[in-house]
Amino acid sequence: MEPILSVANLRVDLKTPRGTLHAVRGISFDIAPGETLCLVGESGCGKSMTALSLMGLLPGSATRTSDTLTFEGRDLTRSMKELMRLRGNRMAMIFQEPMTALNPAYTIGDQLAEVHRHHKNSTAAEARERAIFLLEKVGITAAAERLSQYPHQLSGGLRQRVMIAMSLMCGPALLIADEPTTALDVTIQAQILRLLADLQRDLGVSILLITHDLGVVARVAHRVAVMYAGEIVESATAADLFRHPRHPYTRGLLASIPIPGRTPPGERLGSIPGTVPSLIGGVTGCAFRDRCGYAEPRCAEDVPWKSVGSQRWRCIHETLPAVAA
Amino acid sequence: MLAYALKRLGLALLVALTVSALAFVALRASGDAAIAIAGEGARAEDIENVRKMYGLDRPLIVQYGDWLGKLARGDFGESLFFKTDVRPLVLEKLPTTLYLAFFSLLFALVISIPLGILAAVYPNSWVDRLCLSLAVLGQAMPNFFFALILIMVFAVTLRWLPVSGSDTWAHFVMPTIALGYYIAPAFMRLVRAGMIEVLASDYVRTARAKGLSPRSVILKHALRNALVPVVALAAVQLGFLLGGSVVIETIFALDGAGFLAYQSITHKDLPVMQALLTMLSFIYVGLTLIADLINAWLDPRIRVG
Amino acid sequence: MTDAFAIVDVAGPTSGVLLRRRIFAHKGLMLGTILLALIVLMAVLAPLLAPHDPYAQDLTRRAIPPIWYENGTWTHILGTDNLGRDYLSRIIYGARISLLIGLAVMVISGLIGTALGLAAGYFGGRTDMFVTFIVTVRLALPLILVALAVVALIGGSLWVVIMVLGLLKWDRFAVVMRAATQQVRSLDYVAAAESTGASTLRIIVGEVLPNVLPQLIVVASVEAASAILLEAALSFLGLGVQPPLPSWGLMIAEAKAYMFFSFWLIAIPGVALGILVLAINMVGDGIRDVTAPAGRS
Amino acid sequence: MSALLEAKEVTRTFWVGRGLFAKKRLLTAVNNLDLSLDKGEVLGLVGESGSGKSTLAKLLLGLLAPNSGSITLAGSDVGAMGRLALARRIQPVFQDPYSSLNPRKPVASIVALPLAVQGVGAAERRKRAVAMLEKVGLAKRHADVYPNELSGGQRQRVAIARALVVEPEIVLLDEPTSALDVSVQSQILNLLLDLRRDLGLTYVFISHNLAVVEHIATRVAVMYLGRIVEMADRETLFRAPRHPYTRALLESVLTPEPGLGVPETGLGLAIPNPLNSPSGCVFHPRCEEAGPRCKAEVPRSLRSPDGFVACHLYDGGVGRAAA
Amino acid sequence: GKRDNSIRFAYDQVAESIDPYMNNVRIGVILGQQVWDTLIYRDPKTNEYKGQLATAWKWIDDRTLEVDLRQGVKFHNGEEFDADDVVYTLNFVVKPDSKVVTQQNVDWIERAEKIDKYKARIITKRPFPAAIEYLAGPVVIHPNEYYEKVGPRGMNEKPVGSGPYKVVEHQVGKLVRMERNADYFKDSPKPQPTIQKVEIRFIPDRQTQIAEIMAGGVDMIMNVALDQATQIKAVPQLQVVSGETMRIAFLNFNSMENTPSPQLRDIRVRKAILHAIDRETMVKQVVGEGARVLKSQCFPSQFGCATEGIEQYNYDPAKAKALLAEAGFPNGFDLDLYAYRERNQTEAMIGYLRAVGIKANLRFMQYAAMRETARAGKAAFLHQTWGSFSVNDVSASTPVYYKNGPDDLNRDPEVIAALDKGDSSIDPEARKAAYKEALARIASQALSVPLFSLTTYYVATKDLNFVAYPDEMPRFWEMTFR
Ligand code: HEM
Ligand SMILES: Nc1ncnc2c1ncn2[C@@H]1O[C@H](COP(=O)(O)OP(=O)(O)OP(=O)(O)O)[C@@H](O)[C@H]1O
Ligand SMILES: Nc1ncnc2c1ncn2[C@@H]1O[C@H](COP(=O)(O)OP(=O)(O)OP(=O)(O)O)[C@@H](O)[C@H]1O
Ligand SMILES: [Mg+2]
Ligand SMILES: [Mg+2]
Repeated sequence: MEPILSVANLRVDLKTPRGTLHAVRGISFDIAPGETLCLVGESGCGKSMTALSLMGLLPGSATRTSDTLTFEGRDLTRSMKELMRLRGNRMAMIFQEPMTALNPAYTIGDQLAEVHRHHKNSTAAEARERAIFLLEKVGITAAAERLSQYPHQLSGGLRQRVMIAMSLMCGPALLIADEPTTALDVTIQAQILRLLADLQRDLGVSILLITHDLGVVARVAHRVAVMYAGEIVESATAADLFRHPRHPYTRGLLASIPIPGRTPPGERLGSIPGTVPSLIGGVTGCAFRDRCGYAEPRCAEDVPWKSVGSQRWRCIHETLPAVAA
Repeated sequence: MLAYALKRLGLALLVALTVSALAFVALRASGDAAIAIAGEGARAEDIENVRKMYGLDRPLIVQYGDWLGKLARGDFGESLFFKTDVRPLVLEKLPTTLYLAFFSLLFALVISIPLGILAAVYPNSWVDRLCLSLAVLGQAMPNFFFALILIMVFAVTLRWLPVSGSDTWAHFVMPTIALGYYIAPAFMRLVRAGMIEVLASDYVRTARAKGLSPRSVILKHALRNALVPVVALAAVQLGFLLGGSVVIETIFALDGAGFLAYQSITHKDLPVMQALLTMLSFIYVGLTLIADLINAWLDPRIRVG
Repeated sequence: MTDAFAIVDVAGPTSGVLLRRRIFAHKGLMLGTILLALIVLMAVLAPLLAPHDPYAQDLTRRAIPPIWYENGTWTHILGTDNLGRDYLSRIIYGARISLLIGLAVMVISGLIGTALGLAAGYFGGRTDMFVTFIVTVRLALPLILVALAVVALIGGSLWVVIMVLGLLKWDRFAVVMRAATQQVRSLDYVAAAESTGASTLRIIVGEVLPNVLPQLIVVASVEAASAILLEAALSFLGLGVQPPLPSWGLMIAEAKAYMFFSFWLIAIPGVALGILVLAINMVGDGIRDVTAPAGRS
Repeated sequence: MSALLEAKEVTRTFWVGRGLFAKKRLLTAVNNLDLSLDKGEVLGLVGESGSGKSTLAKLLLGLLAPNSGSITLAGSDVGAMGRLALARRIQPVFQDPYSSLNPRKPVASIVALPLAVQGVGAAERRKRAVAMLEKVGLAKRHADVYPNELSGGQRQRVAIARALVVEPEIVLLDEPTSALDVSVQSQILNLLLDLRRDLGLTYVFISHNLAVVEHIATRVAVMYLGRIVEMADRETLFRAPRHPYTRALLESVLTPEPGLGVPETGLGLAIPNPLNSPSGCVFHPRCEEAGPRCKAEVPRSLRSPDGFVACHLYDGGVGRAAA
Repeated sequence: GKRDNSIRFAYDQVAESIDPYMNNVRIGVILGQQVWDTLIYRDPKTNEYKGQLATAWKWIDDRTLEVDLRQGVKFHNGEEFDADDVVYTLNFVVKPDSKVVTQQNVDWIERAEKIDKYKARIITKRPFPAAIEYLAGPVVIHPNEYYEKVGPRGMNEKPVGSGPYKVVEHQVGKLVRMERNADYFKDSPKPQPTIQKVEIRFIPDRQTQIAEIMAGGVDMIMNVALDQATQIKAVPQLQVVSGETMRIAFLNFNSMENTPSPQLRDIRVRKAILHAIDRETMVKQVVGEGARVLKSQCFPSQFGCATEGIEQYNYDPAKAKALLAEAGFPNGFDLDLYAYRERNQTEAMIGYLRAVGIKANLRFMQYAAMRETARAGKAAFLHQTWGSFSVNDVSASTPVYYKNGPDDLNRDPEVIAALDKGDSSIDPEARKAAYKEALARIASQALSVPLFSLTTYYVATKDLNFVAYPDEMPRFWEMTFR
């Protein structure tokens, strides 16, 4: 099947007082229709920048380059006008902070209807009808009354549902969700994630889900791309990744979270020593090598992609030697 | 809502009461009103008479109580200098000052909001630089200096505008500019800072993600939120303008409350001073109330809890 | 984890270096600082720099125009005033007065306002209500009017003007410090300091004050500039500093009588005052910019 | 055995004003809450955001005074104890390492602050602070840098060093790792475990991450809207949760096991609002098993050997068939 | 302007009331003379007394003045002028309850009596030769019926007099509009007015006034300072007219025991001050054309004002310094100098004093405040001016400050005795001698620094015809456009 979104060699550079920050350093991935791709990685590794660059919402200090950036066959880099017609319409985005992502000055009805009226040239009544339909769809009761409420009158979970409804107003083909549940309580997180999964099944949208929570990834992703320091270091189906993490970083991550039932309580957890490298200035070779127990001088050179089936990772080792960190 | 209104009214009263008490004590303490009342050429016994007649020999607190009592009946006393009732005097002059303050504010807003928005939308661009330069330069020039230069250019040299007076709108043009230009920079900065902050906010990003036009993002989603602190400042500034128009009113011979205040100060006309201070404080509190209401309309978080 | 694996300069420049870099890159701040430094220098070195006694009058040499006019003379580079005093010398000495006023008013009002603001922001509750109330009362009192009234009643002089302005102009300090303190108060390091058992004073001085300092400096600069302008306004109405003191504001006030015919008399102190206020504002803005966490984005 | 730290029937309320026109309303952040902590324990405190965990922490630290009830440390009342004495025995570590360190002070003087307050001399202070920094895994050179030059994990180490420098008995950790990345989180958790072993510390560990709590805690208390609804030993609680909320919470935990999908928690949408606490059992609007009694009656705390549960299910049933 | 035969006049003070008895500012005097008439008129050119509302007057005894009144005069509201108006007005203003502001102008009157419809008598409290002078100045006559009805307050709001101009609009604190009184009685010594309308606007800032006249917004202003006047002469469409006035300027000391500046008790210090100030240069440079250096403490034309045989102090800073050093102040000293007008002159004097080491701090205030301070003994050094109410007799000037009155800050018994003799004598020569004695004593004891007479500058549009009089009174009724 044609991928709905195709990204090749995407780079995002940011100008900062300290120098140019290479937030995203040449990543490539595709998303197929109806697929959920999870982008996982630690804070600051460039996940949000990737998402924003797809939407054309990068901050002014950022520049984006890519070999390919196509959505539904259209080149996203060609014209800003076209992009503005697509976003909110064919591709929509949900943000991390439901508390601040809605405009406090307008009712949620206004904000829901606005996007529909803008893209679909609909009447107020049509937009309202669609808003009610979607609010009910995301599990909000008494939807018609909610329309006249203001964001601050809703709890975080409800606001995130409103955000989801808003993203669906025009029936998008791709939903980009940047850490949509991080700010929410575990019980609410489960509800929201389930809602997203259900919606995807019903509506067939593709989802690019960004998270740092491996638990979330395991439960909702079809495919996973692990990012480290602006690069994708490993990508695989969720099942493959958790069963056979190939990249030392992926392994380190998985070892450092306590898994109930598997990690003995009170025992030391696995950990990755050191800290994430600065993304300012050029990096050659493997960015993880200064924290990696398997590092060799070769790591400073160009590191090739390895693959087994659909699983791909970028490391000099085919399989990891038995030396532990 | 009612509770709120009552609370604000109570606050306004309390503030006005405190202001008037402060003014009363300070003014009485700093000069002998009896001598001022007795006037030119009064002898010691005349002054003593006056003191008895006006009750100035009583304790200060009794005098203040007396004054308040009269105030409650809308009686501000009699002007020592003009020998007329204070209330009509003040009420007659106040509108001129209110117009002046209002138009100055309007002028300041009309130039500062668009410039502030432009500066925020194109940070570090030439517009931004221009705005910042204007802001800094504007605040550096004393407004009386500016006023004199306006007179020199527009009234004396070009003869486009009348120098002084308060009869037609043309008389208000230069005072409005002289007073308004001085407060505009503060608004410009605030609009700029507010817009920059709001433009970086999540909900503006949401609005952009919805594919809305930049115009609608800026004017609908951003501006409304950025205006909240501007409105609050406007109230404070309007209060400031009411008091601060003394200099401008003097220069342009605008016959308003500011000048009346100046006269009453130099003539030790205590009742007028007091009435003006009390009224201005009341107006100030009223303005902050209005600002609160406007902000409540702008920002529903304030309006509906 | 040996150095061979080091990727790039991970740490980057330290924050101190960055701050210095930001300071030097900030044109406004640099220009403002230089201007201000020059004026301060001029004030400090006035006796050395001034070509004449600023008070020495010569009624036969009145209102000589500055050197760039046709009949200017090198003995009086900026000409003389209406009493035949050397204008350049008066401008140089005037810097002292204006700076003194700015500084003294700033210190007095800064102490009052900061104390109130810190107390309100830190203690909250009733203290906050009380401070908010007196700030409202203060704001409800029209500053210029009250200053005029007081000066008129007790007589104008340099110290009266300074005291009156100092005792009236603390409102902005209080408001800004209150907000800044509230914000810092809610941060965990204050709670952490509290849980060490530190005294309130220690917390305010050691934890809160250093963190509200940038805002304090900005307000202080704005207030100093505005005090200088206010003095000028009071002097303009004849109720400020008294002659023969060469305050720039007073010089403008006295020169205004000559503005239509001897424009330089008003222009020179006007421009001097403008430059001083400009410099102070530029320094204040610059400090705001370079200390703002993200800088200007 | 008498508890080291004990809270009895503690209630703390706040007046909150919402909006200009609304009246101030009373918010009960901690409601008639009982808690005890034994020496050497790690008490995990879990609950959703707004359930009063941090407020409870501040009460225990003496930063807030309870409206009613008592908090005692080794038998003496915390409120009467005096700040300095209390500070020597119980110290906090907060969630956000970015806001918990004074950005205007070098690390050594941040860590030395508790000592300075206790009146320790400058040289001694620095020596002990540097030693403590080394103990939490920071290099000597870190002593003189400012917090903004440190990473999140390093900062949290500084915060921990500050808490431990006066050698307290109890360390109160309010979500110490939730702002950190998982790879850093594991470093901090390991450090905490090591320190506890080496120094014989007692922890109160607040978190909303159940996996972490299960890993570190010896006993767990579950909070909901200002109350502790269940408290039990770790094994008991995770093996056999009794309160419906605890069960829902456990079900919501997403372990990294692919293929399981997202569980259905059975919790409704009635998000708890502390300003508008439901009557009876505060959890009843979201509870699948609630009955009429839950709406009417506040459940008692039923003691069990290692804790208690507050639910009508275990105290005579919820009334007639669930609504 | 010329086009509509009107004059727009700007002034920098407001009258607290237009009723001439209820204000003490010059603009009030100016208005008073346009709107009202007095019993007697003094020709400003010849100083000769003429009948205005009175046709004749004579002293019946040394306390009773009988006046014959003019017939057929009408007030602006149509009320007829007769003895009732005179009697009512004078009896009203002498009552303490009336709270007349210009006390000193009327407190010599005991009462007035009506003899018949056109004859009245004025009884003074004591023999008062200057009565005619006052009746020719500030003592205007109100219409009794109207005044009784509306009182001073109504008179202020809607003034009614019998003068050449009638007030058609009065906006308090802002402006007064007047129109020519077409029915002004033909026999008045004031000529029939020709200017149709006069608008008096209140513009507080002198600079704004100058801007207005340059921009053509007003037709006439006065009290322009020398420097500006000199410069305005270059403006083609304007004319500058100046004239000496009777107003004298002087520095006054408090040399009494409780003086706040004890240095001034030392005669050498006072003499030093006299020597320190270059009055000649000041007159030339900052006072103005027509002004003169005073040789004694009075206006030279005043009866009894001796200038010969009075000790003179020339400008001699070296001597001043020497005197100061002799007095024990080789490094000078600080003192406060109080002033209320002609600020540039005060400043020039501060400059001179500074040059000999005396640091004078300017305390600039409103006149009333300054006088209060002086009377309370809190001011020791004052820059005063005195206009003698245009009364051409030393009794109206020197005694005010030196005859043990409230304003006397020296209380020198010899001066007091001599002045008293001068004031109460009837013989002109005896008076002259007594005044000279007083003035000589004031000079030899250095009790004052007589400075100079003052000049008033008027600026007006070029095509206005007018004359500047020593009494600082613009007479609109005799002005015309060329
Ligand atoms: C028609 C004759 C006059 C009347 C009715 C009169 C009345 C007054 C009045 C109303 C004032 C108040 C203040 C002022 O305008 O200066 C006054 C005060 C004074 N007048 Fe006159 N005046 C007359 C002429 C003069 C003249 C010709 C002089 C001096 C040349 C003079 C010298 C003064 C002085 C020194 C004061 C003290 C108050 C002040 O200057 O503010 N007066 N007299
Ligand atoms: N506006 C900006 N200016 C400068 N640098 C930025 C900006 N926004 C992000 N960065 C930097 O770009 C890098 C990538 O940021 P990004 O937000 O994509 O990370 P992320 O993976 O989404 O992290 P998180 O999980 O914390 O959201 C980071 O190092 C961040 O510090
Ligand atoms: N100072 C305060 N003033 C008013 N309300 C407060 C205050 N402190 C806490 N609250 C309220 O008390 C309730 C409990 O807050 P608390 O911070 O203890 O919750 P929490 O369980 O720590 O939540 P989180 O997981 O989000 O940290 C919340 O509703 C909060 O809004
Ligand atoms: Mg992100
Ligand atoms: Mg918390």
